[in-house]
Amino acid sequence: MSDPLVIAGREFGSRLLTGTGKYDTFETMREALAASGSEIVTVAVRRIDLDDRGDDDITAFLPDDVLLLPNTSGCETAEEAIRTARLARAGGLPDWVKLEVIPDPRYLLPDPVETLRAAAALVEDGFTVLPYVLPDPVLQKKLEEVGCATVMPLAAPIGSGRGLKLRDAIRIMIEQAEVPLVVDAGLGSPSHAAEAMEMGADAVLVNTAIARAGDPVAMARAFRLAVEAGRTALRAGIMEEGAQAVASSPLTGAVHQP
Amino acid sequence: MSDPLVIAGREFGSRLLTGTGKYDTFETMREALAASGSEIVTVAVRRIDLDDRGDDDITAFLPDDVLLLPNTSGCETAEEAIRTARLARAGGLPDWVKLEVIPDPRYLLPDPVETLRAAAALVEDGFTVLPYVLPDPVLQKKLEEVGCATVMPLAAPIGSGRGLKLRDAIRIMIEQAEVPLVVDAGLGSPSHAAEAMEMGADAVLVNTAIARAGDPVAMARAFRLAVEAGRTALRAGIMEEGAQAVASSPLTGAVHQP
Amino acid sequence: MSDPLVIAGREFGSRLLTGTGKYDTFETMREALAASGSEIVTVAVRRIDLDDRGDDDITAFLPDDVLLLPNTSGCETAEEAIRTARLARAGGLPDWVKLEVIPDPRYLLPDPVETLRAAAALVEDGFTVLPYVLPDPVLQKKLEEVGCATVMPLAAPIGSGRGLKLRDAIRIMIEQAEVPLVVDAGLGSPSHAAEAMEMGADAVLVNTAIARAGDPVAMARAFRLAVEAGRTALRAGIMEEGAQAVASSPLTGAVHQP
Amino acid sequence: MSDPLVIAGREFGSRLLTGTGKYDTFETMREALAASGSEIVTVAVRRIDLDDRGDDDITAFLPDDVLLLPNTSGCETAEEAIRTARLARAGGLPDWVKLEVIPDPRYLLPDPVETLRAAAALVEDGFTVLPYVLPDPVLQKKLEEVGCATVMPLAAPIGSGRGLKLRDAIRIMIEQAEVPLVVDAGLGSPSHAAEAMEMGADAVLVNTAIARAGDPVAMARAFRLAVEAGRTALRAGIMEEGAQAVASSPLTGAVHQP
Amino acid sequence: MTVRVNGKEQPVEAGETVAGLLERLGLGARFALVERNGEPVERARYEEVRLEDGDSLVVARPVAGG
Amino acid sequence: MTVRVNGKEQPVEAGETVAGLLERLGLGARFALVERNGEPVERARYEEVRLEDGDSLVVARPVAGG
Amino acid sequence: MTVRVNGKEQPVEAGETVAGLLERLGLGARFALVERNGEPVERARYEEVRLEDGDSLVVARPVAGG
Amino acid sequence: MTVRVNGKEQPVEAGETVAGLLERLGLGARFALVERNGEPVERARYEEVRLEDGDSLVVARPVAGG
Repeated sequence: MSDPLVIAGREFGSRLLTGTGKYDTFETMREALAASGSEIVTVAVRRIDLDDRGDDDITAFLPDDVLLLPNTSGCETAEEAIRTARLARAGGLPDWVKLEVIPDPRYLLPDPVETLRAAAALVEDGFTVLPYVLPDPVLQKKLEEVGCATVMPLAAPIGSGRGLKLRDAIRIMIEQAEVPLVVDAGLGSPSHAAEAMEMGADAVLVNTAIARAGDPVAMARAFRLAVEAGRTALRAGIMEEGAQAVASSPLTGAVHQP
Repeated sequence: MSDPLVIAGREFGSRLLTGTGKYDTFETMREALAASGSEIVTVAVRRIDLDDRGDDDITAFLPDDVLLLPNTSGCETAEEAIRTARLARAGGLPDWVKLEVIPDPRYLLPDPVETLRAAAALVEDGFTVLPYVLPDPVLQKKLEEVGCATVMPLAAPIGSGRGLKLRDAIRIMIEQAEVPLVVDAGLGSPSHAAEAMEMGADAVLVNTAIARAGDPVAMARAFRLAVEAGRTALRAGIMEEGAQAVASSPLTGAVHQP
Repeated sequence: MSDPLVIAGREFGSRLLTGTGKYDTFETMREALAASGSEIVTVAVRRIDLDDRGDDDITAFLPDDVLLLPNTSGCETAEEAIRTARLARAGGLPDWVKLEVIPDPRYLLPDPVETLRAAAALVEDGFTVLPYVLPDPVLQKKLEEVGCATVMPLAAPIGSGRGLKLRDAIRIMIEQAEVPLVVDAGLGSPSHAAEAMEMGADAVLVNTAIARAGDPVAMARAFRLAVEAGRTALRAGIMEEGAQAVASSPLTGAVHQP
Repeated sequence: MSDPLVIAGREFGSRLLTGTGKYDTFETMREALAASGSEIVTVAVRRIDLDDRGDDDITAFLPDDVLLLPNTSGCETAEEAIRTARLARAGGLPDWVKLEVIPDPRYLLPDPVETLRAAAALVEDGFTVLPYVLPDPVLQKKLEEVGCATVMPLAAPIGSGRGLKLRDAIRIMIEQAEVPLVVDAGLGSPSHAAEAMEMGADAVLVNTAIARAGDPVAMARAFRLAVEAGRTALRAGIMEEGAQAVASSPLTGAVHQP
Repeated sequence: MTVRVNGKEQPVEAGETVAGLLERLGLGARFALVERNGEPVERARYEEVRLEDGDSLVVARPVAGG
Repeated sequence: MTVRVNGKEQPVEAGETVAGLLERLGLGARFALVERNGEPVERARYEEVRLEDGDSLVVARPVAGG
Repeated sequence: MTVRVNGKEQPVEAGETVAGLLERLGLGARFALVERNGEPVERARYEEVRLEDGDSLVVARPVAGG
Repeated sequence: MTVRVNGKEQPVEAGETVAGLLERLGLGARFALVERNGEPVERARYEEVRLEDGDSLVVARPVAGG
């Protein structure tokens, strides 16, 4: 049966969003994105260094049928994020934005106040806004109220691969979510992604765990399978955890019984 | 690339073993087994009640191409388990046995001493023995020494669905395993199965989590995907967990930078 | 050796702060507070119901030598919290305030934006402000910048007794704290409090786990011991966790060795 | 109120057992043992190297009023352990023995079969036997049946300091224990010890975490406090963990309410 | 003349002080916190501050809380 | 003559085989496992093995289990 | 006349368009994003917008990121 | 005559006791545990037990351990 992810009225068949960072080559990235089945792919926006044009144009390696999602990485204030989003849109990127406002270079955690401020302004300006936040159910409600299209809490510090360390706060966000909840950052392996989906996350966003795997293409496929496994399990109805042991074979009629 | 599970020289394409207990109907069981892709399926052995022949013959609902694995559930001593295994073999079931010796009806945990004794005798008698044990790396070595074909530690009490609660002991068993390590009992959801496979388990055995799901057929499929996801990830090389945050976007060249 | 907790220049011998809520009787509360050794004790502020004066005056049961810390529980906006704090101070309570701004009655989680706004205003107005927050290292920095005397992240939802569920975020807050970090809410047992202190929290605040214990007075003593144990361990230098086993007895010279 | 630990009919005021291994000096060990309040102290038994008498006689540094508990470390079979225990007793050490049978030098995990065999023989020979085991509730019952005075499951691999990693199996052992349950090995910090006591362990045995601390004497005191905290909490009645948040302040009568 | 205390009408005599009102309300012995027309009243001024017709008062106190 | 099957007396005719007994018990179509006087009977020999008076039989089968 | 591009002086001919500049900079083929004097320039207008002396431009592009 | 102590040959005088040997080995003051020909020797009998030619002894002691 069909079970699309719906963000801002647009349907997506895949619940695995992927980033394009940290791949060894664009060729590997292209193959991994294909293997992931991802339909939403993030990119960053940076100045061109005129003295060093650097590597090829990433857009040449991105499938045409995916939604490019520019992020505002590198921005430390609402103003910088708004400026970056508007530049990306004017230049021909979609009017969707993965909103990141990260003041601290050490822990790379998002700023709740600036993120909320930027989100309100960008929604006002016609953007479809997907904000990246620390798991905070109260902030989630505020972001929903200003019109964000999703809320994207981190599972653990970005790039750490530690999994759902802040599970208790994310569980509350899932319970009360009114727009899709996307777990973003910190997922290190497919089992982490499957757990997030089983908990009821609407989607997950993965970058480092795929890009830095020994074999990124195989790992992309593994995450694709895990996300589908977790979503399927949620819909199939997962058994209740019990404290007690319960036999799976009959308790009577053993061969030796008189 | 091919990556078969090899037990006692026999190759299996699927790393998901399933039990047949606790399904509402044999029809549902048949569909779920098919959806699971499982090639090894456990059954129990019980006396026929002559006054109440009970339900249909389960074998009529089991695919011909799977290996039926009789278990010794209900046995509390080595002798009872040996007797049950020999009866099953003589009557036409395979000479493979899932060895369970469980003295305690409350916690349903296996007896390490009786299990070892029965394993040695059954191997001697020509059986391919797959013993069910509490995670115990020293017992594992003894079972390998007497010639067991796998060792099958439980993740958590059977039927509890609590997942890899005894992870630290299982990790050691995986490190030192010389025959396939199958995580059996206690896995409650696909993410649990994926984690076991990512840790390096050779296979998992699942029953209650599938049979008692809201939709057992869909859940069987979810476990199949999760086992493949976990195995694929292990072979692809999972990123190291880190304590620190690491950016997935470039650290320089932000739009606002002078 | 002396190791006082210093908040806003004032020294406290005890690192266990306690709440006064949920005790069956004020007599039990008085005994428990004494057993806890606590030197900072929270109270709420509420209107007097003129038709039902209710129970006795709590202040009659509070030791003279503790610092009464009025909280702003019941406030859903910065304005309500500021109003409550100013009323308490004018009426003779200390100019210290445990700042709580909690809009949502279901999860009882604090509002980061309103809390920051109220904190800035109250510091401006001469209060010593101890804000209660979800663990958020970026918000912590903002609260420190506006002059808060401590930051008090919750370990888990208030009253849940679940312990350090948001450990990873609290660990970062401890690493970067410039004012005392007090773990507040969610600690269910002394081992939770000891763990928080071992991680480097400067203090913990406990209410429900003591007040709702079978024997609140004994539990207060248990928390007192645990906080001292955890703090002492931190200063004594806790061993590194290892993945490997390391013998505690000599590896050679066994009796049976030739 | 008095709450002694009773092993084999003998009462002990302290529930913290300590080992003597891995201290930098015997002087530090002596002070740490005193600070721990421990009344049961383990020693190993080794051949004297006639060419190198080695350090001083440890017994000169051990308080007279503690029970010396010789262990059988270094023994890989039941026979070796029995021989070591009998030599220790004949030479004037107590007829109590911490039974360790550890075949594998890498993981240092005990052998369930040999340990059971040695335990039965030593009880028969008049010893008070305290066996060291992997957490295994079925083995526990067998050890109780042959007359062991305690059962001592490890929390995690010895020397790892990882804490109660095998919590689920230990919880079952505590539920069904008929002789004192002592958590031995793997506890890395006082909060680990407090948690074990809160779970209902009768005592804990600690060595590495104290001996290898930056300040072993202070750490010994910290463990003493933590064990008392955990035991006191257990007896005081620990609150139930809840999934929901529950306010600790009144829900009505806020100042701002009309 | 009358004032409102915690939302309820209360008759008061001309020139009555905050302290006097608390006394009459039986709150003299209590640790009472007083807000008058939205502004907190300093405890030190309970004896001085005289109520006026139509004043709106909040009378609160510390209670058990976490 | 009689034998015991799963603890219950069963009359059988002289020279009846295991297969015959299963047939009479309505188990012919079933996947039956048979133990005779404590020893398992090979399926291949169900037709040959003749019961004797006083034999004690266990008749079992595979059932759902984990 | 001159403009600043990403902080560096660049000589441009009078009346040169954004598209022309990108071409001269060898960025014609690139997916370039352009901001002029703090305001983003719509891609559709790269051909129309004529640079003026002293303009300050930012030229950016999408890059790999998470 | 000679005995083996912890695997090493040791000359002893005829009739020497366990206690005497420990003394000569400089272990008199130590908390020594003694096994003779595979059997433990009771501390109370160190003074009585006389060594014989070819005896095999193990001399051990308590050491630091967990």
